[in-house]
Amino acid sequence: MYQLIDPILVAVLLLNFAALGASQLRTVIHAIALQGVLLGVLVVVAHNEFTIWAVLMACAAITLKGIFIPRLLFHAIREVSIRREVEPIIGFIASLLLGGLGTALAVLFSNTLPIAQEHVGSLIVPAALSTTLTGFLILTTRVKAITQVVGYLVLENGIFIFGMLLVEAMPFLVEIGVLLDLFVAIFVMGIIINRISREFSTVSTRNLSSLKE
Amino acid sequence: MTQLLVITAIVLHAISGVPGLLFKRSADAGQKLSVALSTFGTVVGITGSIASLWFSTPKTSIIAIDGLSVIFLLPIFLISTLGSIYGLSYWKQADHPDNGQKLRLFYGLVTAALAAVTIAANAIVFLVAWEIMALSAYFLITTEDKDTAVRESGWVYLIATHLATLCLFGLFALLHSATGSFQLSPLTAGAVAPGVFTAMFLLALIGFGLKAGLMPLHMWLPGAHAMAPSHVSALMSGVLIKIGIYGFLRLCSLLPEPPLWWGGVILAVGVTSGVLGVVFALGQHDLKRLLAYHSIENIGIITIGIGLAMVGRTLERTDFVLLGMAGALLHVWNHGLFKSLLFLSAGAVIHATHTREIDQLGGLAKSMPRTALYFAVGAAAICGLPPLNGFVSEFLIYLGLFHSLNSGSGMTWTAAAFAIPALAMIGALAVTCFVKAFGAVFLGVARSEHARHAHEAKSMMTGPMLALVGFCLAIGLTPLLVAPVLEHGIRAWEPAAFDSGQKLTMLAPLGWLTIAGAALIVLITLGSFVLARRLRRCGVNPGVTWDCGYAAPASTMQYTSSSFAQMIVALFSWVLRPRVETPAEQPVFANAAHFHSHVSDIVLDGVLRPSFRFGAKITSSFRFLQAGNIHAYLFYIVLFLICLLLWR
Amino acid sequence: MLISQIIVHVVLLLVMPPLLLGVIGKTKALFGGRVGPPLFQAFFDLIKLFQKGSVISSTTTWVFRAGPVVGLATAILAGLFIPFGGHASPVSFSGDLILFAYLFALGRFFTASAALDTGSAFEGMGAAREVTFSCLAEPALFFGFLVLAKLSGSLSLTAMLDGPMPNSWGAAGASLVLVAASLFIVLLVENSRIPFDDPNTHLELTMIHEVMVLDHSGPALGMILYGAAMKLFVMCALLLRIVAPFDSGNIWVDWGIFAVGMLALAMVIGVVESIMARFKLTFVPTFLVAACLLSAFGIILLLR
Amino acid sequence: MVWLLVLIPLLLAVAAVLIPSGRLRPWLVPFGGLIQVVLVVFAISSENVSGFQGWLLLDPLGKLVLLFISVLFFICSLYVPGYLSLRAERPTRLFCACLLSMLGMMTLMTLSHHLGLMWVAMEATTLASAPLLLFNSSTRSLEATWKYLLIGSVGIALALLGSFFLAYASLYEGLESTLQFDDLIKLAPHLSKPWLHAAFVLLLVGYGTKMGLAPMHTWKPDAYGEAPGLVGALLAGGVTSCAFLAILRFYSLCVASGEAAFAREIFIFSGILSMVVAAVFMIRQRDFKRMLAYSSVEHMGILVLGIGVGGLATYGALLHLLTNGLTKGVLFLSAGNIHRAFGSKLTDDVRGAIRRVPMSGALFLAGFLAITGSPPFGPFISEFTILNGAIGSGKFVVAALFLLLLAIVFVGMGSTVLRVTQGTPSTPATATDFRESPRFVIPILLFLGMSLLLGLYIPPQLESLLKNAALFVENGV
Repeated sequence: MYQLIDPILVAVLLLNFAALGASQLRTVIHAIALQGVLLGVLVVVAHNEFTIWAVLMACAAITLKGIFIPRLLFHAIREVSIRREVEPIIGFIASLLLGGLGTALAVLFSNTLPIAQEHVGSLIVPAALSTTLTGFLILTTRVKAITQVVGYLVLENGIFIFGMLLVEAMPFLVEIGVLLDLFVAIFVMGIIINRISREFSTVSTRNLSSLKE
Repeated sequence: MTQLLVITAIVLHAISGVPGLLFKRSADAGQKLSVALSTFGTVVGITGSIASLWFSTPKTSIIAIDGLSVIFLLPIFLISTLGSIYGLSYWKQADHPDNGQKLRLFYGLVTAALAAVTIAANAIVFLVAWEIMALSAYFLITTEDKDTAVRESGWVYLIATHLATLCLFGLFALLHSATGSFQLSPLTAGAVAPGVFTAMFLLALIGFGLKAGLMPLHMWLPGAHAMAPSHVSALMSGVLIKIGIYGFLRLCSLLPEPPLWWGGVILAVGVTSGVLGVVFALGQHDLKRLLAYHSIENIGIITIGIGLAMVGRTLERTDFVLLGMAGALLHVWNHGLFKSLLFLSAGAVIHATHTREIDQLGGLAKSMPRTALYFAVGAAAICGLPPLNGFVSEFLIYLGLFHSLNSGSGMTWTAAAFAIPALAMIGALAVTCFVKAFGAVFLGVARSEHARHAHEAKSMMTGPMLALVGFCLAIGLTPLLVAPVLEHGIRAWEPAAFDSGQKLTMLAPLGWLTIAGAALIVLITLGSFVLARRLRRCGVNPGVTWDCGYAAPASTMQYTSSSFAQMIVALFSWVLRPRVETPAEQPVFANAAHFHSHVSDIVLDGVLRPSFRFGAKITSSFRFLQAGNIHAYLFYIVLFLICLLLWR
Repeated sequence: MLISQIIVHVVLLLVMPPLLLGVIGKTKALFGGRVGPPLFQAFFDLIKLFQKGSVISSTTTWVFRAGPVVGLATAILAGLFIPFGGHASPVSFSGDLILFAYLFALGRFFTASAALDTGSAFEGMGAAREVTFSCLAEPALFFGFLVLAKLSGSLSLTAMLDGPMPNSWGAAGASLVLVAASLFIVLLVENSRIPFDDPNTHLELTMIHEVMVLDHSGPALGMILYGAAMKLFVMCALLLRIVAPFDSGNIWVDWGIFAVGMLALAMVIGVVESIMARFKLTFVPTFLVAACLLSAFGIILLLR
Repeated sequence: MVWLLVLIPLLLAVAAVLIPSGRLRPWLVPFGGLIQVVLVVFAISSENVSGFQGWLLLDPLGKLVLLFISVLFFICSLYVPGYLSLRAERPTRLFCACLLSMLGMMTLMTLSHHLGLMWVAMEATTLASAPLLLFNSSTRSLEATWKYLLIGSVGIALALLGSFFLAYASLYEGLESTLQFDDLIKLAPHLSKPWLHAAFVLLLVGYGTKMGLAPMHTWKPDAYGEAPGLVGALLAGGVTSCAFLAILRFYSLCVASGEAAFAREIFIFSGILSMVVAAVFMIRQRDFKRMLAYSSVEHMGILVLGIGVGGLATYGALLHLLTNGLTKGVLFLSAGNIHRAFGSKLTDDVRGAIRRVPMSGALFLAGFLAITGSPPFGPFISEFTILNGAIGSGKFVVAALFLLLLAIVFVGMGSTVLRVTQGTPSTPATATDFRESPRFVIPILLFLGMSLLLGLYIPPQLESLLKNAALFVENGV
């Protein structure tokens, strides 16, 4: 089952590009939801055996990343009638190129890090790093608050992937705690987006720059 | 026991302003109580300080009183109390309900802290006392903080004093690294690299020099002295800036084997301060600013003495050390006495006329005869004229410098060769400046309504001045009496100074000064007697001043202080950079014309303000980094992360 | 030191100064082809002034009267520190040269203040000039003292000027020439002689010293004149000892040499006054700076 | 028993939500604060406080920070009832509950010896403080909260990645992969260096974001500027201390693994950088609350600089943690009072605060003097100790830079503070009828008093606490 990890990770990477290149908000959220589901699967695969905790964890991850958060985001879009376009600061092509560059860098950097015997050749580290970078790219180049939440989510996904290396190290309690925190964070962000849209009647962060020097 | 007395005095001074807070803002009772506390504290403190000269007490790790401390303790207590008595009438609580309480609170604190600095035996106590002193002084300067100019001056002071404190941080940290403790105890040569000693010396020179107001670190001094209430100016100029000298002396005494160039640097700084201080004073037409620049000058003179003593330490010439230090220490006292006297009398003038502009005054000797007399004594003393105290200390420094002529070392006597004429020039310039100040303020005819309606100061104000006059005369006429105390101070600074068996009284003919002074007084009395007799015998006709036949001399025809100083200002225009408004070419029938020259401070207004403005402009240009754009913020994080990941 | 010597010193100090003024006047008259006033004219003036009534401006205070008194008193006291000829001065101690210089400063302080006390523009102008020029004259004087102290290795005027002077000419003649020149300039400036000042002009605007005393009259003016003459005398005595350090060995011959020398110096001043025109006022500082440089150069020569 | 320390504040938070009385609710906060202080004092004096198989452990460093946080919280909490009575129009339920849960989470932070748990606690602190920032419910506070939340979350995400890296560093060497701090310390000499370096950098950036080190400080001026003064004091004193505590733990890990030099270099670099950035933005700062935020950035820089210098300076930095936090309490609370009185926090509008609100104005001024290192206040001793450490260890350039930056900061901060406090009181259009009653002043006085006390005298118990903590940081045990 261990050999399933790499195909899943390739899919995750492709979804990164999808999230970067899509112009429709809806598409982006779908991509992220799919990525979340894949990560849930990854948990089981990485554990290499069907323990009850592993399944529980996978379920939690899938529910949260694949279902709950995307629903929340969709809800937000509907609720505050966000326009459907992504509104990038730099163009989609440029985003994609930067994403490619980031992935390359991630691979290069992960090559400089020594890898344990059992993980040599595995895509986990490069995938984790490049997903993290993709998250940062989305965070820094997308105007809408909601896309920034998406970026944060991608960032977290990258870290989640890295966590797969440490399945033994990470007690489930902590993992659950991490997921819970993520959830609450997104939830609070959602609330704030909601209020922002009420106050500013837009959720573009362009309006959120009155606090400055 | 003596330590206990001094500490009691410090505590009494520290709390002297507190009772005032409990009384009503319009009541004078608190003020009287505070003066009583302060007076009592001073009596106790002076007793304790003098006693500690004869009954030596063991040093503790916190406080230590030695001869050097006593030299500085005495004027601190004395002048503070005289000032607070003066304040009874000058800054009456009832007249200043808004800030009288604050003033007295910090006045007591600053006195206590000053005294505490001089007896601190370790760096931490020193720093704490130092900063309480510095901050209290800030609040004293900004007593009238509603006034923008006052706030401005206070701010400049605060920056300067904080820079000084930071220098002291560095200094004491170096001391700590050299000795492993914070005790202010002498270092041994070779304990650390020579570079560390040099760094300590330079930090001390800058840190303490900032407080003392050495040119070019004097930028805070004129404004602060001008803006503070006069008795505060007296305290600041009289003793507060001397604490910088104290600190510098104390530190120098700890550093072993000073290289010759240290002394040279100190001498050069002293000469610069002395000459430029008085030159700048000449350009002023604010009475208190003028006096403030004279403080810079006198600090310069003191520093010349210290420089000589340092050279003496290097060359192991006890005569330089004795004469230089004696001159410097005595000048610390003397300047404290006559400068407070001058500030107090200037305060009386301001109190009576409500202006500090010299060119608005004039003729006050008629309406304020006592104040005028006291000012004249102070002026003569500050110019170093015999038979007053200023002469004695300058005499000692001159003598020391002349001694360095036969030192054999070419370097040092070159130092003397430029310091002696410089000192002479300082003296002559001071005479010029004080003739100008005394003449323009007290002599001639009133130049404005302010001056015309002046009245003599109350006895609470003239009393302290009279006391100071007495001290000036006493030291000037009987310098032998103070020599033992000075020797104690020198012994604390450099114990080796007496190794060769030389004594101050052997090197300096102080007794002759008494005789000469007495002779001078006799001659003057005799002359006055003769003149008075002749005048009575031959008759005196009152008349108007003869103005080449001009029919109606007016007060505006008098020479103003600007005009008086014009030639000197022109001579020194290369450093003063005066802004002169000369009258334009006039037609045959001349219109009203106007001559005015203004000398701004070259360091503050010429260098510091522009560079601060420039710095602020540079920093403002970085504001775009924080423009409210969250994307940029996140980008900084990534960037920083990548930088650190690539660190090694 | 003999009491008799002190008495001679004091008598000379008190009596001789007005005579110098007479000699100067006579010399100038000779040059001008006139007979000129008698040699003792200054004495007559003084006596007359001390008997005249005075007009004192109502704007003045005690300072106005203190000026002449202090001016005279300081000059007399200063005269006691300076050795006349080869004789020790009555009062002499280490560092008396400092007191000597500062006594004149004290006098200046009060005469200038007295001038300001009248409230007259002219007198203010004079006072300003007087004190301003002294700012440059003082360093020059002290530069001179430095050279003398270095050469003699001592710090009292008597010891500096008395014994070693002849030897010093051999050792450092060049320096002494420079110092003498410098002191001569200082002397002319401080005593308001041509070419720096003209006591006899009728134009107040151009004067220095004389304009300060415009308002003084009667005994007060007499004191001022006397004091000024004494100052001239004392400074001449200083200069004389430097340029003519002759000792005959006999005390009384030395007094004679001194008196003759002083008269000769007065004649020199008279000659200078006769053959030179008055400089523009603005040149005075330049000359004083030059005087400083001359004696400073004297020191540099010693540095070798 | 150790879990009580965390649980009681949380239970009280729940109580705050449930309690119906709006009058009683604010008093729950000081009540909770008091209980916490008592418990903490008790816990500190006990020998061995641990629980959950070493997941929770009160080590010397934790003792110090925990004591500090509980005292800070208690004094701040005294301000709460008065403050909330002023803001009667705002709902207090969430405010009180969040305050108390923040206390619980901060306590958890100091106790946790498990990297994951620590991370959870840190993030929870962020989340609990977000509603506090939003208390004013203006568009500006909304914006501030958004930035605080997003930047904080991103930063903390990096910290999580760093924690994973650290765990991997042990896994790679064939050791048991663990996130438990004590195990990591034991394994430290064997950890993989490249992973350790990368982990350290990520953790520094991550927790540094919460701490507010430049250039991750960008949320600070916005958040502190818009938050109530009380919340500002808690954030600047409490949350930052927690983040610093985390960084210290990773530092001692570096020390244990023999990589101290690397960590110190980075500490010194980022410390100086923070001070520079703070100095640059403090000059001509027109908003006095934002100015305080930059001052906080500066002092965070000083803290890491002190650790970077090491030796004596480590002690200094730990002391500075206390002194800075207490003095920040003075500044934020008094700034809050001034803000309330004038209805503005811009120097253009606010003048003469000493005459308008005498105590708050004077305390603000005193706080400024204290925070800039004027003797005899506490920050003087701590900054001076750091300087001593720098000079004692021969880092003269660092010492010189440190002094220079302190000077610049003083000038920048002073001109703003003096403009606010001195002169004739202005009456901007926004001025309120705020009256300065004892309940708004006593907490500030307490803060100032403690700051002053630490400058003059450090109690021997605290001294030994500090010494042990410094030893712990330097040695990891």
